[in-house]
Amino acid sequence: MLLVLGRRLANVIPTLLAVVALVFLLFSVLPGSFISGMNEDGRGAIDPAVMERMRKEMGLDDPLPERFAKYVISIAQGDLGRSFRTREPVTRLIGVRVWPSLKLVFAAMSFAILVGVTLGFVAALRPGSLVDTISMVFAISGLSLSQFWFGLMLMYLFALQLQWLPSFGYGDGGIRHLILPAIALGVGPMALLARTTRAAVLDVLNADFVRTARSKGMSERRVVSWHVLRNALVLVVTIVGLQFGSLMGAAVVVEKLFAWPGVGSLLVDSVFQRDMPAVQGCILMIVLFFLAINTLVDIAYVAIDPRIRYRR
Amino acid sequence: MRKLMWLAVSAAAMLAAAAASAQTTPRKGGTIRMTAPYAASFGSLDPHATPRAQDDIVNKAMHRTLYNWDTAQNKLVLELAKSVSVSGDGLVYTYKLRDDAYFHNGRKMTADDLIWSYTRIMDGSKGFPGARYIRLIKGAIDVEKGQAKEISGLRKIDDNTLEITITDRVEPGYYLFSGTTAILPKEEASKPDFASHPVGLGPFKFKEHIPGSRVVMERFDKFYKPGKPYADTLQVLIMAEAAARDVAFRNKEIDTSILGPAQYVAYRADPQLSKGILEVAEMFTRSLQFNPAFKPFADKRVRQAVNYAIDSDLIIKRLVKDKAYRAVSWLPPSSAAFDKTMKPYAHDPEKAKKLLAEAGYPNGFEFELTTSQNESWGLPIVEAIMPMLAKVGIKVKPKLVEATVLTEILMKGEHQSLISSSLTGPDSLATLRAFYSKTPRTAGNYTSFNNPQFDKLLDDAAQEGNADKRNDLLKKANNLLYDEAPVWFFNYNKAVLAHQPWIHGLQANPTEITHQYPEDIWVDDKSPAK
Amino acid sequence: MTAPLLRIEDLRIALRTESATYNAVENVSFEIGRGEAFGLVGESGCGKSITALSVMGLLRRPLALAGGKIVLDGEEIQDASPAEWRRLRGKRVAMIFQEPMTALNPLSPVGRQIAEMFVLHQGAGWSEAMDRAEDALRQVQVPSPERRIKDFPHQLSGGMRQRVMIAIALACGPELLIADEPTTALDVTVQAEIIDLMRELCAAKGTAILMISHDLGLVANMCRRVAVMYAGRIVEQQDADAIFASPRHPYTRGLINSLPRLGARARQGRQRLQEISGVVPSIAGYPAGCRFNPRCVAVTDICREVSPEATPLPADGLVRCHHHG
Amino acid sequence: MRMPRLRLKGGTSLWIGGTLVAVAIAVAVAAPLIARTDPVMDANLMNAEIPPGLEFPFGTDAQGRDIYSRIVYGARISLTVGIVSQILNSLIGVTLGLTAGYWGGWWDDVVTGLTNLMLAIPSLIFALAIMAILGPGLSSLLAALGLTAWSYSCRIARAQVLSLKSQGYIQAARILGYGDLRIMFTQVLPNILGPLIVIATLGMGGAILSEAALSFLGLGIRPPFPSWGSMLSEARDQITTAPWLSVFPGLAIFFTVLGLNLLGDGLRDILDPQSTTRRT
Repeated sequence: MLLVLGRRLANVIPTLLAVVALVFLLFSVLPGSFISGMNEDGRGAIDPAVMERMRKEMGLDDPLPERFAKYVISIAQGDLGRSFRTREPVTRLIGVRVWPSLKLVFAAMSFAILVGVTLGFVAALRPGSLVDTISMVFAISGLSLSQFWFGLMLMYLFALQLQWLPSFGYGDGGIRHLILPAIALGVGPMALLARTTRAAVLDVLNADFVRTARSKGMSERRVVSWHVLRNALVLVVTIVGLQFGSLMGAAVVVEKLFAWPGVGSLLVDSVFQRDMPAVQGCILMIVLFFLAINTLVDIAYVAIDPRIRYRR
Repeated sequence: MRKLMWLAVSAAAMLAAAAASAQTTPRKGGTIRMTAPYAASFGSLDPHATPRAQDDIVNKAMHRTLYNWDTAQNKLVLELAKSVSVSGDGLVYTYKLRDDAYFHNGRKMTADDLIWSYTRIMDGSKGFPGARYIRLIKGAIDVEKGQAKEISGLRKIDDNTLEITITDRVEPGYYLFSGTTAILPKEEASKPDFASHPVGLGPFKFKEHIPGSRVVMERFDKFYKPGKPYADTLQVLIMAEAAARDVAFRNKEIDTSILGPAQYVAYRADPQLSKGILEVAEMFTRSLQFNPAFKPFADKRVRQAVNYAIDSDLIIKRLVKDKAYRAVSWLPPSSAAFDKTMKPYAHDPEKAKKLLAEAGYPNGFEFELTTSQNESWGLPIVEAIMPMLAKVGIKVKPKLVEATVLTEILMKGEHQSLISSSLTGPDSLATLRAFYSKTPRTAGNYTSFNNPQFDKLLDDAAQEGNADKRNDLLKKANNLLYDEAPVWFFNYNKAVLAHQPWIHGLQANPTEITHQYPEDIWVDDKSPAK
Repeated sequence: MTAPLLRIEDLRIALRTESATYNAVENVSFEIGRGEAFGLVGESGCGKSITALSVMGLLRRPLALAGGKIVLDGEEIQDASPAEWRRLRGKRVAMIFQEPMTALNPLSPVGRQIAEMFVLHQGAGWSEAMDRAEDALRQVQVPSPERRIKDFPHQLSGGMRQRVMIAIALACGPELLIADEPTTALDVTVQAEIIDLMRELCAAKGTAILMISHDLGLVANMCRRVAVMYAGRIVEQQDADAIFASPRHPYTRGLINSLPRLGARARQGRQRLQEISGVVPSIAGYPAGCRFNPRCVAVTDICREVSPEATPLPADGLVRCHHHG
Repeated sequence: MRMPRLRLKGGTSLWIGGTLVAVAIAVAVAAPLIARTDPVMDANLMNAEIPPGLEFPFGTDAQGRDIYSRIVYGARISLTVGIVSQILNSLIGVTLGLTAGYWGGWWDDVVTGLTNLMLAIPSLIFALAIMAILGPGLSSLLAALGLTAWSYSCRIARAQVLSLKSQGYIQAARILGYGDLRIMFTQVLPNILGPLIVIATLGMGGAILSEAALSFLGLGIRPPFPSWGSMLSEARDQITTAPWLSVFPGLAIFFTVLGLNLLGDGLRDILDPQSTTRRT
């Protein structure tokens, strides 16, 4: 297990470095700047002299390599710089967003796993049946939906028409506010998981060892619980991991729509206001989350699949 | 006869007001739930650090400035001072400060706090946006440049008396009512985490900020206006997505909501929702700014032709859904320098064609129009004018950019034309400086306007001490702009705030409708919020 | 002769697709006595495996039993309910598959996979079952079984895995063991060991064997009687000795000729082994008449038109050929 | 056991998906013939927001333009976005994957690192950054969606090369005197064409949805040419007052993406039968 972690870390660090470099370069060529953006609604009309000084203060006029070197050095010390906009340390700015983000991502993933895996299983156990067809139509429709559109529909149905749930916001951090955004975010992974699970279970059901299990005189239920479940899980875990890892980044749209105070909405806001330190911090956070989840998935593999320990 | 009518009207108004007040006396307690619609987060709760309208929604509740905009009288009033006297040359102002204003930490406000706050804003190493206002005070620039520690134009006479010396003969209220010039307590504001625990003079004190979600504030009991604020709690909820805000408002989760054109129509048509609509002509002028560096636009006739060719009224009526007032010239009607006798450009494609032909473009020309996605002054408007201009032979190539980039483009001047929204009040003189030839492009003269006659009018106005005479000069300047047509005068914004029936005391603030003085707002017991 | 342990009578297995139904296996009949080893031989794709699966009740869509009888110990089981099948499988009829790697669950220790048998059929608790699994491993001559029961299939060699399969199959002392190409995937040296092991254990327990293989030599070596299948039908059935001595069907002759024989090379010089030309036809493309006719060296007109009936041979044998003489 | 090819589920999805996609393509190709008006210039504010009826089958939008015609022309843009971005992704992915697997060494490390990088940064955020840099517009959109989702085809191409390498094919081809490029294109490429087509088909649906998401975030296509995503995004505020503004582009997106997904599934059954679980 330590070996897995070690190998993972060896992979993570160059990836992180590359992300830092890439994001830094990408956003350094972005047109517009935080300062000119302050005037976007025509209210600010900042004095040119002040703008000049702010540029200097924010180091926007330094040569690119110098800025990059400074940035990397400060990151290495755990300092992500200060937000242009709030003048707060970016670590704190992001810090308060992480928990809501994690909540949303975990809730969405729980929904996706619960519904998706169940649907996939039910469908695979009766391939070709009505249940199968309905589940898969459901799943493929889920993959064909525009996220913000679906979110709006949820809002209209469950908040406005049925009045079951609040339509937006974080509330007191309770579960009621979490449900709709989690579903909107989770529907894509749910659909994917339903399809993957179905395929995985079908795959396993056709495997030789399942035939062996049947030839032992096992009931179908036992065949599934003793032999199919775990094997299918190995395949499902891969997709869960990939989906899970990228969910924090994918939450951008949902967070914006539902005014959810996560990293994604901070990122979009920061991009549009050209708050570069915050943008870089958010992307770093999202990438870190992706890598962390993938490491966890790798560890989970070791726990589930004995072959991994000896392979590679 | 006229007077009589006026009497009748005012009597009716008074009756209505009386009826309204008789119906309800302000209830103490309850929760006000306002929305912040302009971004997905607040920039900073340190009012000095941010010029954004979004942040001022909260800052108006927690902080106070020397002056305020009185919506009822539609003019500047003293807020933190009880009286002011002005020297004969109009440059020295002596303020008698309030002796009943307390910060949320319990300390009483004194003249030192104003001096400290203004000095902080001028700290050159911080680049606070409010510096452009404080720079009016004599000696402020020296502090900004690091040549002095104190602003020489600020003098404390006693704890409750402050003398301010300014550099130009202008009304300092226009400068010192801006939210970025709020008065802060030194002992709190110099803490590094002030922005997370803001302390001010306002009617509500900070309780909680969930970044990206909301700010919650509580009633400040030692607020200087007796009996105010009414509500126990003030929540400002971030809701940038109009469609989501619509649902939340209909679902009674928020008490106020800003409306776009589409929703304005829907709310007006709804028998229930239509009762809770607050409208105001905001001091924003939406216009298409011509860049004379692009050859056709150097010709006044071409610029006029565009104004004639576009059926602005139709766009306002059908596309903007009457959520705007037709622009006549640059200054909005609420401005004292607005000439009420002026008529806007008529929709006259024939005349436009004629002007184009005279200018040497009988077959029209093509130009690039830079625009943002804004629903009221961006892409949809551009899409609407495209076919109209096509009818007189002008081909429009739209170029979509983010709102953030607009200003930068304007400053660089590499565009051919650009559609945007500009704050055009309340200080008419400052507003018209956007067309003053000595104003650099980077400071707001985005049309590179250069007209000696106009410059002269503005110079005279700046020297004129008498308000009425000054307004006359500004009126002339504004009318001159109309004829020169440096822009396509599109509209003045009509800001629309939808509110729930249980919320009362909202103000129709023409500088920004979301900026409410929350001490005047109260909710009755029908509010679903606790 | 006492009643046979297993009697297959006119077995027909259908392959149903959306557009048509084909008979993958038809007119198959044979009997296996108690403790007897019976061989079923043919190239891959001739239907021998699905015949075996039908005896286990393990045919899966699109394959299904379409006719005939399967009689186990005097009892017709072809229409048994799923629950009845479950009581038969593993307990009375067990099966070993070709590929021991994939036939074992990769994520489950082999001990547990054996122990399942005791839990399923003998109501044992897991710890008792694990002890007995260890014994079972010892019986199939796996060294240090106490350690091996915790191993996962991928940690075992191919031969070991097949021993595990045998241990599973014989765990509950079945009356019939179906071995579907049990040694095909193994090294030649291991093959003999496995065959010997099977033979020994079955002899000790009195278990009958249905041995399925493409290798006529192997089958003849192990079984008293042998049936040769081609394209879904039994084309010849004889005693093992007789089939080698006097194969009656051209296909059988072809199979025999394609076998390498000890010393044959010395006698025949560098002559190549004979092969049967062509391939087994697909189910949808069974030719009219004798199904072997396109590949037959002795084909005549009648072969292309009339399907040959079974001609009885001595000792319960039969041949299905127009020219069996 | 050799069996006749079975016609099971895959057939139905292929058929339905194919039909939906074919309709979308036909509409795009024939847009000038079947559109009733010009999608941009035929605006008449007097006709703004007319509900669907005889005169305007899908109603008109806020500008008074015929929504039907805009959807018809929008098919061109949405499909272009889908197709071109996926061609770009496939080209990049295949080139990198083939060369990385073929040459190995440091180049392989670089490509593998890049692939990991692309996987780690969510593609929507990557696309957002590119859109912000290049500014809204069709070509930016193609770049944003075409440069950010190639890791999948890259992996497949690389894996295929490695597997052929281990089987000695490439060695053999080299001995026969084939050049590197020739080997890549004649030996390797045909083997991965199937999975690639499947991925590209499914990716097209993803690209159309991403376009809608980017429009929602304010970084979509250059106006005023209609894309379904921008139409949907613009109409979202009027969902209660003028639902037809969003219903029709919404349906167009849904059915086209559904069609692409179904088609991809069906193609997978034919072209890529081994991988039942492989899915972007």
